[in-house]
Amino acid sequence: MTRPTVDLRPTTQPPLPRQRPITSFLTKPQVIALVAVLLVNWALFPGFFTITWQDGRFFGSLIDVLNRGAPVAILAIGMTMVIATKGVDLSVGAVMAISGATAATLVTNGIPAPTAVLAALATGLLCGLWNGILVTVLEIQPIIATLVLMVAGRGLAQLITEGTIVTFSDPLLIFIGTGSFLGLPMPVVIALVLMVLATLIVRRTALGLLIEAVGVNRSAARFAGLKAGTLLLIVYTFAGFCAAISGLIVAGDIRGADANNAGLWLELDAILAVVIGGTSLMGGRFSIPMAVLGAMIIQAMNTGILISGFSPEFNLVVKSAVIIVILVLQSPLSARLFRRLPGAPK
Amino acid sequence: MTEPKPVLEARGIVKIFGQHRALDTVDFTANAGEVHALLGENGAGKSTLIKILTGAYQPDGGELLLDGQPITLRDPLHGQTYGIGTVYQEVNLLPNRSVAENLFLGRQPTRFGMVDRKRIDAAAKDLLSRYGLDIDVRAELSEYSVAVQQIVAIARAVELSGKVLVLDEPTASLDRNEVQRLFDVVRGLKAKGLAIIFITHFLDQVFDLADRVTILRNGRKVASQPLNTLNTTDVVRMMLGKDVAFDHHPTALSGGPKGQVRVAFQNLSRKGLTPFDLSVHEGEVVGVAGLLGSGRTEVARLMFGVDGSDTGQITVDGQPVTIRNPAQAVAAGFGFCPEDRKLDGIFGDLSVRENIIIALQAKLGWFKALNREDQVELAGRYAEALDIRAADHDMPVKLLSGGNQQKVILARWLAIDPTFLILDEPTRGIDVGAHAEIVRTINRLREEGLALFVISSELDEVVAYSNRIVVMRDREMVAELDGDTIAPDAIVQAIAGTAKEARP
Amino acid sequence: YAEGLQGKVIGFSQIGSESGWRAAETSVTKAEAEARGIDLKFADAQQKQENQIKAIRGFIAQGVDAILVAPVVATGWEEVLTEAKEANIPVVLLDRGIEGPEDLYLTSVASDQVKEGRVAGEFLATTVGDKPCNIVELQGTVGSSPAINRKQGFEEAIAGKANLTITRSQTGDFTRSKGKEVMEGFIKAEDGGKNICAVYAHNDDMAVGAIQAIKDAGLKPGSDILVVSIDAVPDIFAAMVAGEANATVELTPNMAGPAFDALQAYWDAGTAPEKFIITESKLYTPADDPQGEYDRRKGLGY
Amino acid sequence: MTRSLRPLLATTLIFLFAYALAVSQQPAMLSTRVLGNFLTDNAFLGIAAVGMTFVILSGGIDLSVGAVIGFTTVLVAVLIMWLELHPLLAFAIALIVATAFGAIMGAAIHYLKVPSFIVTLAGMFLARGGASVLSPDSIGIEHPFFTAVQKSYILLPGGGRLTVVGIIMLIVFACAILLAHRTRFGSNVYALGGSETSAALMGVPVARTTISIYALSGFLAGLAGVVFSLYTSAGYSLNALGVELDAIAAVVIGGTLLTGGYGFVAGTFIGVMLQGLVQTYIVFDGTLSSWWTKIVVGVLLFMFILLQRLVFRAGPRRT
Ligand SMILES: Nc1ncnc2c1ncn2[C@@H]1O[C@H](COP(=O)(O)OP(=O)(O)OP(=O)(O)O)[C@@H](O)[C@H]1O
Ligand SMILES: Nc1ncnc2c1ncn2[C@@H]1O[C@H](COP(=O)(O)OP(=O)(O)OP(=O)(O)O)[C@@H](O)[C@H]1O
Ligand SMILES: [Mg+2]
Ligand SMILES: [Mg+2]
Repeated sequence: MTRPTVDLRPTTQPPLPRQRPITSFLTKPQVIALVAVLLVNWALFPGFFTITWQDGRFFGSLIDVLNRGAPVAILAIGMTMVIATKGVDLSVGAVMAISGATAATLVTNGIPAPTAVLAALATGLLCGLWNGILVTVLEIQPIIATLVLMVAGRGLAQLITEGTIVTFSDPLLIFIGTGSFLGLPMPVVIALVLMVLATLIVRRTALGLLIEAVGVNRSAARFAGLKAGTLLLIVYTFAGFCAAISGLIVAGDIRGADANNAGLWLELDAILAVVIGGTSLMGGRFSIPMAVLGAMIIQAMNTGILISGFSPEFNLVVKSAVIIVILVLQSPLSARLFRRLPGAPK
Repeated sequence: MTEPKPVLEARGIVKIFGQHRALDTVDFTANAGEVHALLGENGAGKSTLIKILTGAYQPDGGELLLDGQPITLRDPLHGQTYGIGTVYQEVNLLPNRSVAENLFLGRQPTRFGMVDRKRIDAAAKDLLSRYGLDIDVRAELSEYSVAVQQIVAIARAVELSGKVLVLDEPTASLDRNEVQRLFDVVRGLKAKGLAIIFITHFLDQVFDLADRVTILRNGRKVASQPLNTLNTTDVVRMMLGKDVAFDHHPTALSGGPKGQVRVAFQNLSRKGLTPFDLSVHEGEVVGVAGLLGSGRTEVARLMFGVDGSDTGQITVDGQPVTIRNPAQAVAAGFGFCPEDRKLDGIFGDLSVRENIIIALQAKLGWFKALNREDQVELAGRYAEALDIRAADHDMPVKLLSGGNQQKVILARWLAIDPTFLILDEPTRGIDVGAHAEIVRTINRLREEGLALFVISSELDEVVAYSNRIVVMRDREMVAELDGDTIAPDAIVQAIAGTAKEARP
Repeated sequence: YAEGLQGKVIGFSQIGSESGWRAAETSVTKAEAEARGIDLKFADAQQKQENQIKAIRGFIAQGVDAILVAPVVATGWEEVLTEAKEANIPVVLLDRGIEGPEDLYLTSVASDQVKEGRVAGEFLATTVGDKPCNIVELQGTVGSSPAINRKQGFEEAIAGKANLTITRSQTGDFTRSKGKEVMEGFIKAEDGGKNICAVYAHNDDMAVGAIQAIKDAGLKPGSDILVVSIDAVPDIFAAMVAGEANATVELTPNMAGPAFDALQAYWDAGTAPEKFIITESKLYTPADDPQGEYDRRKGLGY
Repeated sequence: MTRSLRPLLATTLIFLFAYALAVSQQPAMLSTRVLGNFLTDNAFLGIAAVGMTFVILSGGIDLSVGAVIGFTTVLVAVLIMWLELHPLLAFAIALIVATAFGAIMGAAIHYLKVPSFIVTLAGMFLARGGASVLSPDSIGIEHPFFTAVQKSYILLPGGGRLTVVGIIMLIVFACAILLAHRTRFGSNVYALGGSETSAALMGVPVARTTISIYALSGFLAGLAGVVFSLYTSAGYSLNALGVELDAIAAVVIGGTLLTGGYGFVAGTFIGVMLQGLVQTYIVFDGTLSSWWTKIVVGVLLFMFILLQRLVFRAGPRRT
């Protein structure tokens, strides 16, 4: 047998994504679901797709969907990788509150905004690291490990703000939440950049594969010489970092840190987005862009409910109905039906 | 012999996975009072056929008949109600439940609606004693070795089989004594008129036990006839579709260790495991023999850093190295094919290609990603070198047959260009062709200067490639054989030593 | 203050800290207790009634002298308050009433939530006059009693006015961010906000969010779209200073003060207080020295 | 067996130790009154946690329990107050609805192959939404039956009360312990948690068991809702918000592994009591602000898990 000598050429072409024809992308259940939800919105409100240019930025319901979906999309980017390792992070909502509280409190105490932002991101990293340590070093099951911070984190955030809504008028923080770049709201820009960067980092390096390997079989990963613990630490830390960004956006958006309500229950939306995006809660294969798409589906649905004029008692019922439809669409059962359709890809 | 009486019959069975025809119009008949061996290469479709016969899969074509009546089996439970008991290839038991419960799940005796634990425990103890197993049946199954689990699975299936007993590679992890004991049980059942279907890659066992043989190749039946009309060469030829230069009983290697010391373990120990010294040279294979539970796997895990050692030093090429976890072992150029493939080896949902390159990738680090071309090339090379049969290297490895999965793990370690390779039962569940291939590969690797540490329960096999053999008993290295002293008989004597059996 | 309450142990079961107003109520209560020398046992229920019941049971087991409760819902208090009564511990309800026999509690110190809504509605009605006006409503948490009552009061106030209609109504969960998001949706759905003449928010936090949404849409809150809300937290006065809010109805965070006074009178002189002590629902507009109000409230823990 | 009993033992010891510690700080906590309150106040949580235990033992999770409790209270209130049914009839209807709801979720999990986390999350939205559609407003229940139930309790020496709801919880635990450890159904639940494929190949009726497990969880959540409505005499759509997380925490603190297959119903009981202890202690202490309450609850949760892990780790590893 000849020994392989592996020469390491710089990766010129995208390494993993398989060349799929655009049609197969369009027949993905997620894409169909998104289009369907958007069409329903359009039917409810004919001006839904209208986008105008106003005060140097785009303006319209579609932009609102992107803008309002951005925080959950950012959470979902971090959450995707956590879920890919067979974990879950319930604390992201609380971490959002902590990060917003940190930035707002520092800024109102006269600390320069860039420092405050960095500090907020650092707290997010720390929170994520804490989760990671609980999961790897203490080997606590992820749901419970992150439940600790979910419960205590909101308390910490309130400790920072002393229970009040800390209002600020710092232009940098406000810009993060409500500014615009090339006509797009900053949250959208941040989410897009983060999505592209995270996808590139994960797919151009070996990280993505290694994360998937850990998620598929942690024991085998150990036997194959993978540093599973370090990977998990990184993944949870990154989720904390994403949550911190989201927290900054949400605080900047309302010009204040609302420790009690910022990010409340958003962890569930983020998990839902990831699952709708096709990443299994059992770990393994993941896709960041699809998770972001999942977040957009959820937001399109929320926006649709808002403009539909239903009375708010029906919100949750409508939401669950849409989720159920998407789940049924995604299930193997309907996949089998789909394959029978002429023209659908094998 | 009287006219054979068909019990379970399959006619024109077709099973399609995706675009792959795993079974193509296969006929199969299991007769009462007959042991029917089902043979074929890895991936030939044996396990798939079994799963159809027992109700785990639904066929895409063809029909099943039980005692001449057409039946449709919804699921294994349904199969059980017809008296079809099965041991599937991968041990399919519940690691979290007690041994007794594993034996009686689904048919626990109850009193006033409550499960009668005492009776179950007593019955389980009684049942296992027939297989020479005297263990605490209330302990969790996962506390026992693979071999014990295998026996439990067999005992369970035998109890369930009123008409048909299906054994898919039951002997893969058993030692000689246990195999003999199992065969005694099977012969007893045969005498009672059961139809027994038996899959194995050990041809001598086939000739020892079976009356009739059916051979599959690439999902098609190539032959089905009484065994007494055949000899080994015929069988192998039909299985592989060609003649192979196959030396079934290769002679021992002569000559001791070659080259310099590659790795040396000094005074390595762990709670309960007697400290040992061992050095492996370049171009040397150290074989390890011993009974089940004698501590062979434990030594391998210790060497690879899976379990932490209490004492001891390790040197590689004269340089001391620290190995506290597998990552450090891989960095030191070690490779390890673990015994439990499903649990510690394969990444079921990842592709064949990714499974092959993963260790290399882990060794290279996160930022030196192998690009797709390199991956394809590497995977292709090793798949070819080890003759891995997969329709496509992008398919999930869990869809491969058991033997091919084993080869994928071997390929993974070869890909890192190791200096020292630990193989724990590398040929378990591997077909004759591949078996010979792996033995040849081990020999070739040795010739190329690799140092190997190979654990195997097959004495013939150990003899075929080892320069030196370490014998273990009661978690202690008790003997070392080398050069001309290596012979199956000598090993058996060393193993026998004083204690007969060493089991938890 | 007199000796009366010095050294008394009083348990306070608070709902939680879900809004700035609630935080202010907690800190005012603590300050009032401290000023009177009361040993206040504080229990936060994290918005859950079951936690409040547990807390009250704990207070009873501990043998406190009196119990203050800010009930999260109106129903479901009979059993536990009966227990308190049997233990001879007087109970004072804060900021919301309950359904049930009145002899279960000493008194209830609360605002009239329906009236708050009515005051807000009447303000809008007089401000708009005869002009047609489409109102959008930001409701509180679905099912919460302030949301229900403030909606009812507002509707009562505008009932007779044909020119005033509520065109859209959604929940903003009492939070700024939801208030902003919902308002954004309303603006899009109502022709870029041109069809909206006023927004009525069930609390100031949602109004603050709505103001930002209006500004983001290029409209002027306070003039293009009138903003009316309830609570009188500092930030709404800041908005008034900037001319971005038109009115708020005060809900005082000092519910404990009257409660303590009632307890003192009860213990000192044995006088049973009035059953319902209604706090004032005062309307504030930009004419009422918003800057001064802002400064006065800033330190209260909102 | 002894090995898997270890976490149960650990949890019990931790509880006793924590209780002793609490009593040393707040001597008033050592009374039958407090103990009686533990049972009464945590009855609905305990009952829901029993259902959650079965779900988690089978390797799933049920996020809908809190919402089902809330929904049940509203349904019961609507049936009694608006339709003027007798409470017992209303309870029966509510229990049937809750059980059917659980069964449907179980069927969706099994047949659609969607993770339980997501199915039950959708279930949670649906039940909460359904409750607020039925009546966003809280509905007080006035019925002689309710008053009678609330007035009946066993007086313990020392002034403690063993109430009807407390007794219901104890009965549920007793039955559940038998169900989990002494019946074929129980074995099948553990089997599913150990390995679904193996269980299927060993002849466990996977579909039926899965559906039964979620139906059971739905039933117990419904029962918890009934208990909740007895406890508060009211139906309210926002009742029992977030109780699913408390239930999960109780189950896990009780030593059941979230990955399924290992654990004890009795452990859940201790887990529930531990949570009650923490809350009672915080109330007795009475000095914690809103945020410190959250932090302390989180830190204590962490400490219990940590202690448990340490005890767990001390045992021998599997080979
Ligand atoms: N669920 C599945 N989906 C797709 N392909 C499958 C599936 N199960 C088996 N196969 C394929 O069917 C073929 C037959 O597999 P099977 O497991 O029956 O082989 P086998 O004869 O038992 O081999 P071995 O001796 O290695 O156990 C293989 O090519 C395998 O990859
Ligand atoms: N950490 C440990 N503590 C106690 N006993 C142990 C420990 N590790 C292994 N054993 C026991 O030591 C014995 C050696 O097991 P090991 O798996 O190494 O044997 P083996 O020779 O590889 O057998 P097999 O053929 O079953 O793989 C077994 O009886 C096992 O139960
Ligand atoms: Mg097979
Ligand atoms: Mg071994």
